[in-house]
Amino acid sequence: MHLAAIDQMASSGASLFHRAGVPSKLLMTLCLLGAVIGSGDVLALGLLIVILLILHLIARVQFKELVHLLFYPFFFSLLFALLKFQESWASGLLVIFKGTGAALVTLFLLATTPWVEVFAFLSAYLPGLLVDIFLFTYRSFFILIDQVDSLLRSIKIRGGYHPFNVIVNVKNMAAAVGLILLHSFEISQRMYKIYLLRGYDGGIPIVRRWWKLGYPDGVVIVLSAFIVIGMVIAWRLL
Amino acid sequence: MSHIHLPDGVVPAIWWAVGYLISLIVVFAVLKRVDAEKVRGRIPEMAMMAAVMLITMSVPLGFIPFHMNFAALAGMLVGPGLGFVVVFVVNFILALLGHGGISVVGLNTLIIGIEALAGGAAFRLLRGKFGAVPSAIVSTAVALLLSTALMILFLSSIGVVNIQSGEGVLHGENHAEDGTGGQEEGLHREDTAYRFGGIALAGWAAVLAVLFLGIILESVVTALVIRFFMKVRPDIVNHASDKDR
Amino acid sequence: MEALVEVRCIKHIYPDNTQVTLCGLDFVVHSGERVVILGPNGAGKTTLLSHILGLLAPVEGSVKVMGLQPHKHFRQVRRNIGMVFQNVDEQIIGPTVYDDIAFTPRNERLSREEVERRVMAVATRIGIQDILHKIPHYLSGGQKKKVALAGAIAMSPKLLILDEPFDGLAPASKREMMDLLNQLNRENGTTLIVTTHDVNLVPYIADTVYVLYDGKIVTKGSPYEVFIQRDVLEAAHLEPPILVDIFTHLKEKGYNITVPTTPEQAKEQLDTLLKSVR
Amino acid sequence: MEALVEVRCIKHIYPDNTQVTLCGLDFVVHSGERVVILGPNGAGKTTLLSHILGLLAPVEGSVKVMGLQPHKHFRQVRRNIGMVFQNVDEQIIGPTVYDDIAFTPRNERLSREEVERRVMAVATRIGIQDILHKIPHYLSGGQKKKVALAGAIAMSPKLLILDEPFDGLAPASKREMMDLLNQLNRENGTTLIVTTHDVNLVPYIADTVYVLYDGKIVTKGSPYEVFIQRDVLEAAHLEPPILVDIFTHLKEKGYNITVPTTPEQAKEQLDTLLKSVR
Ligand SMILES: Nc1ncnc2c1ncn2[C@@H]1O[C@H](COP(=O)(O)OP(=O)(O)OP(=O)(O)O)[C@@H](O)[C@H]1O
Ligand SMILES: Nc1ncnc2c1ncn2[C@@H]1O[C@H](COP(=O)(O)OP(=O)(O)OP(=O)(O)O)[C@@H](O)[C@H]1O
Ligand SMILES: [Mg+2]
Ligand SMILES: [Mg+2]
Repeated sequence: MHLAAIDQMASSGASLFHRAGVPSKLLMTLCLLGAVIGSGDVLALGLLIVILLILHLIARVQFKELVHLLFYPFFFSLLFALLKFQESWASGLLVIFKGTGAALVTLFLLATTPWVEVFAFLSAYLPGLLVDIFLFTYRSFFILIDQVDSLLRSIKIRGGYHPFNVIVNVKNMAAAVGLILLHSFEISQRMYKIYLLRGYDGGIPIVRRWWKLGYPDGVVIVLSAFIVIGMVIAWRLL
Repeated sequence: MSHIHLPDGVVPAIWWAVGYLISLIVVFAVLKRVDAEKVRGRIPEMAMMAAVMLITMSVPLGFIPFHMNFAALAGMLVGPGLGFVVVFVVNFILALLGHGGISVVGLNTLIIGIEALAGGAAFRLLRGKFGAVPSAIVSTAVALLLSTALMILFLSSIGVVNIQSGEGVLHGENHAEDGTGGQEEGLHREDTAYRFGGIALAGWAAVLAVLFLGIILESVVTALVIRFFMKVRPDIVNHASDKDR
Repeated sequence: MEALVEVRCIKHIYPDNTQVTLCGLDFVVHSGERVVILGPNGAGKTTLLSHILGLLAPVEGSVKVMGLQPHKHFRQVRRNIGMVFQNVDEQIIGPTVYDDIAFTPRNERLSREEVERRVMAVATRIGIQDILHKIPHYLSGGQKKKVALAGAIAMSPKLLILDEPFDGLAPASKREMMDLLNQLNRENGTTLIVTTHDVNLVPYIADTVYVLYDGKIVTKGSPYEVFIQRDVLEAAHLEPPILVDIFTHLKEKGYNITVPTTPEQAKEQLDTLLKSVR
Repeated sequence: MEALVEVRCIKHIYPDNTQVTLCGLDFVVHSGERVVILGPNGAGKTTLLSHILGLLAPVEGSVKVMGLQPHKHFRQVRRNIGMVFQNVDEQIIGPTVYDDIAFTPRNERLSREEVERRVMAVATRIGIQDILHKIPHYLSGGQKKKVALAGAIAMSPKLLILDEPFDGLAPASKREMMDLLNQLNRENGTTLIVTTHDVNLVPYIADTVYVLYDGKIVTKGSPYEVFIQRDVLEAAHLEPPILVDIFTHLKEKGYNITVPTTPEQAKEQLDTLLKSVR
């Protein structure tokens, strides 16, 4: 469901970062990822995370969603950090910062750019079939999530929700998963026929005019440059 | 069951690069191996399977504190090779959400993809002799054991986990509950209770107990789903395991 | 009559910030009443039903079912409500028709005999006793709707809520469904809340009609009272049923006539009218 | 007029051995005709459409579209047919509305300018030019139907097939959809094949009506011709539209009257009738 929430933010947002083109945002993402993963300095990383949080603030990403989603990488890096904390505080924190920081970077991309646009851009570089799977998965996800919603709702309304009874739940869960899978297969079979009818012969053609750069792109590109330069300077200083 | 959920920045660069390389090679090989026309016809099916996996991973579909990924089921329903591709797609999308690092998508795909490959292949081999439901249980269990072993081997070989004490893995498994339970109020209570149980046991005993329970659960649910399909749409199961894909 | 449901000026905000308000008149349903909700696409009909069921909680305003707030006392309220959703495919959970009807009774931990008794009673009443052991998946659209209805009334709820129950049904199946609902209302006193886009059916199944439009409950009343308010209907992008349209026209022309519900009544009215003027 | 579609006594067997036959009269559609198919749930309407589209192949009987067998000459036939399915969600493929409408033109390898021109023309005609850059799953039900229609007519097909296009639409949206279809038929000569359960709409959108029942095409004719055959309709579990019902009754009583299509015509008829008998 978080995916739906994030996608909603990406497609309804109107911040500078929402308006910037995909190539410049991908460039920034790569720079930021490089900076986060490559960095060995706790302070620099902490600063970077602060910058990232500010970016999220500017893009008006809902912090509730963000906190939920950051929970995974934070918790995991914490686990790995536990071993490192035995060496030193700094190396433990570094692990946590890296894990959480990298997640902040990809989340920022996804919260400002609809998934579709990301893969539309990547379609130029990835094999067509793979891109198609990503795009179909996107549509399928939203069709299915409605169904899952109604199914869970029905189970709840019909009294099939027992938070404390595992056996009943395993049975109900298998039934629910089976039903959803069945629906999904039937939908996919109908969808395939529809694709054929509508002339699909490999490759969902999507055309975007990436080369039109606006001032938001300028800002994003300059930001990327600053990050790279900043990181290089930080390395030099060490 | 056996996500490693490695965050970015823990695994040395060489490892994740190799992970990406191998999993991409497998993905390309699968997509190229069969003729494009055939794969094209299966894309909606693969996409739906991926969507189901995304949803069951990110929604507490199960009211129980386990996080199933149904990769073995994917291998049985869409075929082992295509199942692997589905796992890649799912992992990539999850990584963009911070669920597992973006740099370790390759490694995650290899470890979970094994479930699709082994589960699908074993199911194909066994079902002729033993029938669909027993084969589903056995294949899923085998696939999960295999990927769990692979995960532990990998983590210990890069020195993240101490193979003698089991530290690290246990917490990893514990987290899996948080993944499902943490998002919805009302499920919290179970989680805490369960976590106490986990802490009460120690070291490998706990790890094995948790893993064992998880493997049994996923095998049973997978088998129930297969049984449901055999009742309602046997053609889907037969289709997937008869033809070579 | 005691008020079973009372909704007062609620406001709901969906996760994506879509705001749905339902102000204007209060939505009040009395025990034993048959209520139909009309309104254009996106008016908030389904949203209103979800609030009554306690699936959603309003940010403003109040929802009361049997004096309780449904989202707070979900279990108590749920026990007294049966629901048929628009898309019945997602509502039929059991692997066979029998299992599906038995879903709620079993989850309520009734004894095996009691479950059996209830399933058989409901199935016989709805006329699906012959397909109890079929797999729901293979049933026709009309049969599926019946199974969903059977599942919803298995615990004899006081209140039955149906979201577009006639959608996708052929005329004969529509009539059958209407007859079933009216029979439930008459014999068991089941209160009905129904949404539909088919205005021509409204006179058959409504004591009271509510019209939602643009965030407000713009009017309520008996089908006749509501359907003669042409300006309100037009503003709400609705149309009066054909019979109401024609007969209010005649009435306005000064003919002595009452507005009929069914084509049969209409024919009688016309016959007597034509005889009298001759 | 040349026959665009000809279906003769087909039989289809689904993988689970459900047999569907459609014998009796031939199903013939001429160029520029507006055809409506009626029949109870499970009569085989959707099955018939799938055969015309070439998605299914009959085990017996023949299906010809423009003289070709659709399942054998799938590509040629496909190019000339646009289709709107009952569940439009499954039909919308493009990641944005624009991409979806452009899907077929791009797959036909039209130039970028030509694609743009077509998309804009179709979107303007259907009135969705403002939502071209939206993502389909954030649209309302009515908007999705329009997007699906836009995608179906992007290549200006000769034949447009719609399976229950009015399902789930509020009255105003139904009327809008009907107007769009009639306009397409009038201005571009697009042939229409439509299934629906809403008999009251049939007179507005049909030149010819086919009734399927129990494996047979039991009758065909103009809406009026079909709807006066009460016995056939009753046997097929159908009902005549309310207006037809009432006015044929009056006609049988000996009044000099023609059966109207719209409530407006009906009122006029009644007014003159009442004046004349007075
Ligand atoms: N899950 C949801 N998330 C966001 N917005 C929603 C959701 N469900 C409904 N809405 C929005 O709320 C408004 C009311 O929707 P609702 O489904 O209640 O209308 P409705 O009257 O039932 O329409 P219909 O006649 O088409 O069924 C619409 O604008 C709709 O887009
Ligand atoms: N994919 C399928 N597999 C098996 N049987 C099917 C399938 N699709 C339809 N049928 C069966 O074929 C018959 C005709 O179905 P069809 O969908 O063509 O009816 P319809 O006239 O379109 O009904 P409705 O008005 O409910 O849409 C029904 O008995 C139905 O159960
Ligand atoms: Mg609704
Ligand atoms: Mg149909």
